[in-house]
Amino acid sequence: MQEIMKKRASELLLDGTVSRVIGWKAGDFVYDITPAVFESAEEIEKDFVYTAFCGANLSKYLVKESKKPGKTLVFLKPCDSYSFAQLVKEHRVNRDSVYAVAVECRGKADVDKIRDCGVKGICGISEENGTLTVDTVYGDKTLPLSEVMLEKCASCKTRKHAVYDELLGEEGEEVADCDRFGKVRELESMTPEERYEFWRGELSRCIRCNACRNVCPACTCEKCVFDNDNSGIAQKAAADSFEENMFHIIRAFHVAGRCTDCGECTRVCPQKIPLHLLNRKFIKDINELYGDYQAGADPDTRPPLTDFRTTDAEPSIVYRRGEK
Amino acid sequence: MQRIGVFVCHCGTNIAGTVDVKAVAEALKSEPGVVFSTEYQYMCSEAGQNIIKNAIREHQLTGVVICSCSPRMHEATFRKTASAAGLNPYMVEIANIREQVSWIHKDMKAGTEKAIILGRAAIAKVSLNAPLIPGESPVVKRALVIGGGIAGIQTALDIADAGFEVDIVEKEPTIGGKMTQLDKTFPTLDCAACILTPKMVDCAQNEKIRIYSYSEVSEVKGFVGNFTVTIKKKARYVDELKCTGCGECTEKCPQKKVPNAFNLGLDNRRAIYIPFAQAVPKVATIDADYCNMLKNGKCGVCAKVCGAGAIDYKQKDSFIEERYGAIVVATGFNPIKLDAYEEYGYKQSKDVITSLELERLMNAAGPNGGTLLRPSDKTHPHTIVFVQCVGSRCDDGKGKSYCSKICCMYTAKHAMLIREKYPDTEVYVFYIDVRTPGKNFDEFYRRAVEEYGVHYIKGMVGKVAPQPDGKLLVQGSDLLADEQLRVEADLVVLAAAIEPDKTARSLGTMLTASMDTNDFFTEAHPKLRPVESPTAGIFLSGVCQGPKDIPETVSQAGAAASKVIGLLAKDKLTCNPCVAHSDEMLCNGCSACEKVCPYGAITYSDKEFRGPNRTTLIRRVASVNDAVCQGCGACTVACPSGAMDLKGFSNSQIMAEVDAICK
Amino acid sequence: MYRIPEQNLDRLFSLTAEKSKLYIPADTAAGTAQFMPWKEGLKLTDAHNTVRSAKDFFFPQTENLVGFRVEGKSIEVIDVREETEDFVVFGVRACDVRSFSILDKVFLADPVDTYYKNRREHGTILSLACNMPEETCFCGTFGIDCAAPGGDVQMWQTDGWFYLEPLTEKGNAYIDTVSSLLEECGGEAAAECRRAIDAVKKKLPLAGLTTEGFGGDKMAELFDSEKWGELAEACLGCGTCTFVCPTCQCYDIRDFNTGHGISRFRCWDSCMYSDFTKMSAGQPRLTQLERFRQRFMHKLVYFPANNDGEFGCVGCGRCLSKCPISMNIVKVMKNLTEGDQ
Amino acid sequence: MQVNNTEFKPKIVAFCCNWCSYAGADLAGTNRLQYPADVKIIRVPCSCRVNPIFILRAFQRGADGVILCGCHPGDCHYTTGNYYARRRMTLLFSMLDYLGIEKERTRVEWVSAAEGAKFAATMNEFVQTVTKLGRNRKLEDLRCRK
Repeated sequence: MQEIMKKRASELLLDGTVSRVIGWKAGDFVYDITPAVFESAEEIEKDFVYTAFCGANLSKYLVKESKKPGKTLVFLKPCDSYSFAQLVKEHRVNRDSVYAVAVECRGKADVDKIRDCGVKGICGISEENGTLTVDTVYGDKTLPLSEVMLEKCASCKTRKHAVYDELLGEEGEEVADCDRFGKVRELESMTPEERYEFWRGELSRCIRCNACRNVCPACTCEKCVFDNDNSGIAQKAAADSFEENMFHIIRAFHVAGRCTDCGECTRVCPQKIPLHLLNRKFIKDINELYGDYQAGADPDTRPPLTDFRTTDAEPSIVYRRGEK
Repeated sequence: MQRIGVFVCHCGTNIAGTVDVKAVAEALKSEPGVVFSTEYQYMCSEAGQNIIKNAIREHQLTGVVICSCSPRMHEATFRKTASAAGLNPYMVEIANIREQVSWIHKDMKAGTEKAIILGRAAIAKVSLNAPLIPGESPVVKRALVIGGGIAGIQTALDIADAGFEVDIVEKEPTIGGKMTQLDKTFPTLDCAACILTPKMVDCAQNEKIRIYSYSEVSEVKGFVGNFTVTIKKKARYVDELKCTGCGECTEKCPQKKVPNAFNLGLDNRRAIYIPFAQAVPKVATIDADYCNMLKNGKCGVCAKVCGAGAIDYKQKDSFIEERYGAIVVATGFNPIKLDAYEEYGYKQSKDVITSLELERLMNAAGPNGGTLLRPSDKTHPHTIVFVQCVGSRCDDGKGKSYCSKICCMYTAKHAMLIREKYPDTEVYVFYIDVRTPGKNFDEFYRRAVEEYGVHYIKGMVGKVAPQPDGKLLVQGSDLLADEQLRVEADLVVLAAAIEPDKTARSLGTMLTASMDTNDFFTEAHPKLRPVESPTAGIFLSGVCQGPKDIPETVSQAGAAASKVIGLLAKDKLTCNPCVAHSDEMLCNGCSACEKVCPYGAITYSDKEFRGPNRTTLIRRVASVNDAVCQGCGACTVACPSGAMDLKGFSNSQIMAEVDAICK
Repeated sequence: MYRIPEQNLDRLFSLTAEKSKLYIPADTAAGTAQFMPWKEGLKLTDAHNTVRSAKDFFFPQTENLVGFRVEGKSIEVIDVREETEDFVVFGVRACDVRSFSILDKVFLADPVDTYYKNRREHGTILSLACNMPEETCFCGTFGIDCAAPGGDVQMWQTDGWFYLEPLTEKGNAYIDTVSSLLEECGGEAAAECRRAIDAVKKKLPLAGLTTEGFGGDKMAELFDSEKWGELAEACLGCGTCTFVCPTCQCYDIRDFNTGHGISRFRCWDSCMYSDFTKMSAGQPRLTQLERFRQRFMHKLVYFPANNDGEFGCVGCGRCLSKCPISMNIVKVMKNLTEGDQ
Repeated sequence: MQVNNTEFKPKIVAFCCNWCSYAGADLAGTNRLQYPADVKIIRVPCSCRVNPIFILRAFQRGADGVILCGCHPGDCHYTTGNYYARRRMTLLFSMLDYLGIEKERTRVEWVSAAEGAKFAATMNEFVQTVTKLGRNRKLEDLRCRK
């Protein structure tokens, strides 16, 4: 796959179809891959990679890159393509200046999960047929990819792209047995007290590094309300547990109906806070109350929070839920 | 820092009875920013207002807080007071310590405490108030009426009568609309043409009214008082100014096989035509789909016979741009297509017809010259079945959920007319309910049943099956007798539901006027503002707003006209200054605000901004049209970045109130 | 040198906690390691290092500086400083131990930051040698020996024993408080452990990384390097690297209106943020490139320029494993000197 | 924690839309219908003006309950505002509940200008509910406590 992508990217750069390519660049340890902009076939040849560690969603870089002259090629995994479509829908990315190349994906690995298996001192990792061989300072280890996948890949909803100009590899199918709301349901079935304890435990670890926000393709405000001193709610660090709650509730609310569930927030959190559970709660509620909705799936439908039905449920439905 | 004055009103004993007003004035005196605080018996009295005015001048107040009755009562009064003393009227805030304190709390201590807190909240808010100046926008003294049916005609006539110029845009070659196709009208049974055509002529002759027939609105820009509308005049290949309407061409045209749309395809007309004798304007139109000259250049008969030289085969669509102060939508309705109702055999049998087709069949100017004959074999029908609610009050997804309102009455009319003219004809009406609210309506219906012997059967028709002998076997149920009925009918008439004209949806988008799921235009308030769209300057007339009969349409048309006249009578519009405002530096152009704006007040444009290090950035940003925005604030919450804020009720003001209350 | 068997660790913790507050690195519910106040049953983590560094003990993420009580129009200044109690931090790695001396250079230099000084005086650091360094470790680059971690007491864990060697007065005082659990011993086992670690250190993938090409005298050439653009390109502008970094010491001072007064507090700031060092005239570093460059120039050039050549990095490797886009100081160093070698 | 109900006075913030609910509150006043002084009203043009941030802000500052009142669906002065408010608040309340925060502390109630009695009854009932819950501790900011 990597070689096909490199070849195609070089071709398109050379024939002038695109002026730059957003892709993934190799790092020092196999897993530390950095998103990068390539402007020549030589750069592609040298550093471009597409491996089990290319979890990063490249679509948000288009906000900046697509404003540059010429077309920008972007490689999109299925989940990334929804983020891209949503960005186009919200006029954040100019569709005409992007050449979207869909690439197949069978799930990406999470190096933290590899470490959680007790693997230390990772020097190299190779993948073959779903098995990872990890070369460490302290010897070799093999692990099945399926056991160390990123959370977002373990609960992958579809391997089919929302939109693209060109497809490389095989187009996948929707994942029929995906149960991405399982954990949300589990939390819903707890008592409020248990839920409160759960979330305090998670959110109290937050260091307000803003990685979740800054990586989020739905968070593309020119200036976030939490950074804007004039907004009255600016915070730099969570000085009280309230501020931890506030930041995450409002952030989830601001992306509600727009979040494609790409899972980047959870992937990048240095404190491993399962932030996707907040977004998925909104998605689950929206699906149940206002009909199934997938952000980024189509260019025309109104996001649920800028839409309504006269027959919508009353907010009091919240009180009735959970009563069994 | 603001210099705030606090004025606590006793309201006689209304407030002072349960609130220690002196304590309130004293407590609020020490709030940050407060430089003056006092109380008085009646702040709204002249003496009270003078206290306020004097304090504003003497203490150079920049903000005023009145602790008194509800702002809904006296906000306007105190704003005027402030204004008279040279303070911007929007620097006044009211703490409601009567309706919300003294009148509902008996305990003096609790009441006084709450009054102080409400006063603090008002002080916190006024500290963040900014002077607001209402904008003004000029009013173009001309109205546009879209649609030239009875609704549009009546609205136009009323507006013109008040002395304002008004244009009618009608997409058909003639004005008149659906009513021209009707035979008689309920409940008076007078002839539709007799009451409509004089009004059409009035329109044509009124020098204040311009008629753009065979035209459509193609673009709308601007806002209340200031719309710029592009009207597309479709090519009719006849010079309207030269054509005398003599009709010579329509007799000589060799292309005779054109389905006559005016008669709903029940007979044919020529390729060049005048829809009917009393058409306004009485000008011929060439149907380009059928004209041999236009299709293959072989004919030219009409040009040869036209004494006036009005035929112009080279005519093209032309566009006219006009400015208007107000726009009235009167786009009317159409019966729904009955394709989905196979069970009634509408497609299989020529003798299953819609009610509107029946109107044409019975009309003296119709295809049979007013004699009711079956379309299939031109014989007299002896048994006629009417089926009600075809596509109305449907939950099956095939039809409309609403009641079309007019069908019960026109069916009673049809039944009555038929029984009167052809007493040997049996008439059956299958109905779910007969709905006859309206002056003389129920009496009319009862006459049909009692005097004319029309058979009303409560129940629905399950199937209409054409028989080999040309009869129509109608199978239905009689719910009252609890039995299945089979009627051998000669003619079946379906009361098809009515729906908004297909052009309404695209027009609604152009006007940013909201519509419901059925494509009826939404009124600004269902009870209190029934003829206005929520979008300022857009008014609604006739069925485009909801099903209604002729008298209702005419009265609504008049109401819409009076609203338009009220608007056009003003030279300038004063805008509410408490409107949304977009901070372009924060806006990311996502369009969320635009989607929730009920007034179409938000537009987007690409603007240049200074980027870092002497670069230029082009960004899509929102801007709010102050004249159109009504200040609801829906956009402010839809906006995640806080770029959109509401003047007078800003985020920081509301949060300051929250803080003051919770502290 | 003293020693205590591993199975007695809980007793050591318990005894330590009787005298002062004790923090140990332990696992959170999510499986990440962080320093937590010890309580009965809390176990030492198996993880190599904590996500947040030990700098939190002396320079917490948020800290109240002063308060103002507002009543009507009167304002009263309140000293909000609370008495700090003695505390012991167990299991600090060599890199974090070194970070304290870097922070000292900033906060204890004139004018002395009394908040920091106060905490520093009350803290005793028990360091632990790294038996199994991660591939992301490169403390050796900055002359740090993870086999001899330093602090008030340095420790080795080997063959079922913890070996403790006090290095300072505070260290001796600590040993005294827990001496009932310790037995005196020779230094052989610890020395053996050091040799084993030294062998591992050579195998680490970043063992060859040097500071050559960096330092206070490299300002002009590094600042103007064309490579910054490419390096900063993918940076999200989040503060992850800054906040997990043991040596980042920038903070912002903010006022919080409590409704009945003002709480003035400081909190960590990040040079990666767009409003970092914002002044009335605006931000001095307008693009992410400039902000990104600032962070690495500070650690590799400006800091050594002002501090006798000491680099502002201790090679703990946290930014290597935590950066959302896997850009880090190692990649920056390698890239900037790529053509030179 | 057990709260002494006889002494605990909850802080309640009520956001009322100008056209229906604020007028409804006025009517309650005109008719001298009593409800506890713990309720403090903030006037907003429309229920759709209420940002979830305002609600959290109230809790931060020590409110024990927040209620939003607007025109009945279909009667909004601005035609559609309360429909948006309805969706926003439904989702917000559901999220607060998901975080384990007592759902009874938040409420939306549609009160028309004619429903003074409903306004008073709603407030009485809401104050009672919140009083039973006791002080808001899960969503308060300790710095704001006096």
